[in-house]
Amino acid sequence: MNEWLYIGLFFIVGLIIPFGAIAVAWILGPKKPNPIKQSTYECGIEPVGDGWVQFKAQYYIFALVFLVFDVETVFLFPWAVKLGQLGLFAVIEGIIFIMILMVGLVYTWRKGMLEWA
Amino acid sequence: MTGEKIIFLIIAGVTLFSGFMVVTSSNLVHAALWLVAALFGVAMVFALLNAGFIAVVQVVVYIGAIAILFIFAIMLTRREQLDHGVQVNKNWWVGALVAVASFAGLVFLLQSFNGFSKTALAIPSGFDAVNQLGDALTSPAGYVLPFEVASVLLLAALVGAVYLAFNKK
Amino acid sequence: MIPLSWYLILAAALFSIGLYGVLARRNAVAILLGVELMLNAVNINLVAFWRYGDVAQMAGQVFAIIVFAVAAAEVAVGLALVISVYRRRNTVIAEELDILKW
Amino acid sequence: MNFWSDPLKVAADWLTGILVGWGMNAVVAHILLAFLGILMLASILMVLDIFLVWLERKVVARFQDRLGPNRVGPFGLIQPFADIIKLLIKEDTTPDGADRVVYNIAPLLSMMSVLILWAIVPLAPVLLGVDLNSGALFLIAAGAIGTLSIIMAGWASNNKFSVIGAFRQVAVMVSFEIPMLAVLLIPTIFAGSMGMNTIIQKQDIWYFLLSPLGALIFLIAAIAELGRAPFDLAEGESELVAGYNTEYSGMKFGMFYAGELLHAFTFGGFWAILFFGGYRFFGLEKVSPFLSIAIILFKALIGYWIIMWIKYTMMRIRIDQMLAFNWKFLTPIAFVLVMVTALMNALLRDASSWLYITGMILSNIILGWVSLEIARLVSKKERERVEGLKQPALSKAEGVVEAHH
Repeated sequence: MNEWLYIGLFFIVGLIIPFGAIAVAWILGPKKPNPIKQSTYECGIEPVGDGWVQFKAQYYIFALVFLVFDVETVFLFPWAVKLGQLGLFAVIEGIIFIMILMVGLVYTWRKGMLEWA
Repeated sequence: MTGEKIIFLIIAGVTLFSGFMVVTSSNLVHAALWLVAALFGVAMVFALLNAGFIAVVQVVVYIGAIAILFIFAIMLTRREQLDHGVQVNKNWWVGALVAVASFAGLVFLLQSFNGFSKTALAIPSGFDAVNQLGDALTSPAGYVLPFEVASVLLLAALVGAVYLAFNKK
Repeated sequence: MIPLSWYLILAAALFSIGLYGVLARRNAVAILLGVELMLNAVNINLVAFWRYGDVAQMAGQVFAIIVFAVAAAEVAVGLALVISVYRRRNTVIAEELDILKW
Repeated sequence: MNFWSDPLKVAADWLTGILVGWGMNAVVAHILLAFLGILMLASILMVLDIFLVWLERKVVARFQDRLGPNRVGPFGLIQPFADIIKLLIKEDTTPDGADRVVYNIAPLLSMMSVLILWAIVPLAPVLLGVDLNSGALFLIAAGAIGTLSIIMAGWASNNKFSVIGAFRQVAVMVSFEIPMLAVLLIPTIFAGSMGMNTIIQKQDIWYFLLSPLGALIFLIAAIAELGRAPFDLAEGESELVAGYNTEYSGMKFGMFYAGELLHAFTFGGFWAILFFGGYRFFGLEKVSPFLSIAIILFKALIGYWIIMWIKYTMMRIRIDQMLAFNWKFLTPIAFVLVMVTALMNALLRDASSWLYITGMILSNIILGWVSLEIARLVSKKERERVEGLKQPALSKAEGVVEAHH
């Protein structure tokens, strides 16, 4: 518990410091808003439409592949911590685990999903 | 009222409020960001329960990956401005009733459980949860099979999701 | 020390909020957000029972990790379904996906 | 136990004594002191950050054959302070249609995600912060909060460039998190722990020597995580203005900027901790904690310098090339490296340490060489394919030339 108290304090301090800096800037800075200054910046041209644009679906596929790999790799950490004290059996387990993971990567690759275009 | 209890109450309040905002906010991106807050609250609950590894994994997996995926999906599926319409279906009050009933029922059932208000023993000194977890996940007497099956499950999810989302007709 | 009941009640409340979200929201993505809350409530219970039971028995934490994997798989496939439906029907409102009625 | 050998404990005991003497609860006094200590560390980091701005500008000037800031104060040392005063008194604009709450939280989270990393940095054997037993994952968890802050900044600005820049940046950051996670397994395997302090304590021989390939992959992934050149496509100026922070001005922009510099320095530090022995340097760390702090800061500065060197030498890579490089090259290598390392570790564990080290280095070199050869072969085929596509047009043009002759 104790160590998490310190981590919590770090989170609080990590929020206080930038908040303080921004608050000081807010107090010191001028505040003279006008519609032109407030308009969104599109290289000096009048903004067209709202800020939302249609996205490439490819962004989603990369996030998807990332999610699966992320979870799988996190699983490997307890295995890696214990590896020094375990025999070859545990190593083989981990290798099988990674191999199954790589099958997914190869499948995505062969389907052409890792291409950006 | 000890310090630990006060911390718990603050965390629980934040978590439940964020959870409530997830199911009620009309802007979906806001709902996803409130979900992040709720997940972070749950991570703090894990930290309070001395499960540091689980707390960190919660942040890595849920906030770092699942929340990002949600936001990407919301941005991909928002062609018309859905944000201002009615966000609940016509049976929402049934949902609310079921939710309240389930909460009451769960508390009623749990209250009859004899370990309901027991307190935790101190963690033995030198206890390393990550080490124990490594043992449990790799020893044949432990959870090797779930460990490997989880890998297969995720492989199936990847293959299925890639096929579903990007199979061009 | 905090009694076990506090954690269980927190988990039950979070579960019920998630359940409301699943039952009441129209948008399919929002329904999945509710499911996430429910899965997290389950995880709180699992870890709480690990802590309040025999600490050397890692079953609670192992199950919590398996739930992470299941949640990841659920989100991946669920959102892929939503996107797939959106591409065909141009909607993510669950009520409008009624083509199987006929 | 004197101030020279354990300054933190001596100072803390002394201050706790004073506070308890004033009638304060011992636990409250402890927490208050921890809070003040952390506040002090974070403030020192912010001052260091100001210094890093100067350093970066000086170094980039040297790389580009210029002088850099040299007008305000000796060697231009006062220049960053002048910059900060400028940032402080600038008007803070919020664009129309911005989501104000999210817009204002994003820079806070961005800075926080960097500052909390220092919670697990061991500065000296007795100056630990927290020796978290899941330290390696904490690194990734903090990165996750940084990723989130970028999405929030981009989305809340209500600007097309910001949104696209944020999404590109996030796509790259999350992609490169996978090889980073994978190579974090390697020091974990060697040390048998994820705690940063344990990793340093177990590092009798630099892990860089045991796994040079792993260290290299970590560096590449760290640069991508930072969004610095050659992976800085979020701020491809010609296409996306300044990326996700286009609409930010004044101190809020300053937070993103300072956060990036401090992040680079911090990753230099983590590179040193994971692969170059952290605060250890031939037993010098046993002399005094102050010397240990000097050693780790020096190593972190070297790491930071290498990151800068790469930034100002390489050109920006296109997003498709970047993602292809990650998923088709870096990720497979990282996972194969983990498998090879685990296997070699199990096989050579009982062998003599010389055999162990030689085996590890050889396996790394062979793996690196084989993967480079494969990449070369594939790219040669790809080149031939592309040239084959061009061939008809080319031969036609040649035919025209021939006819003229």
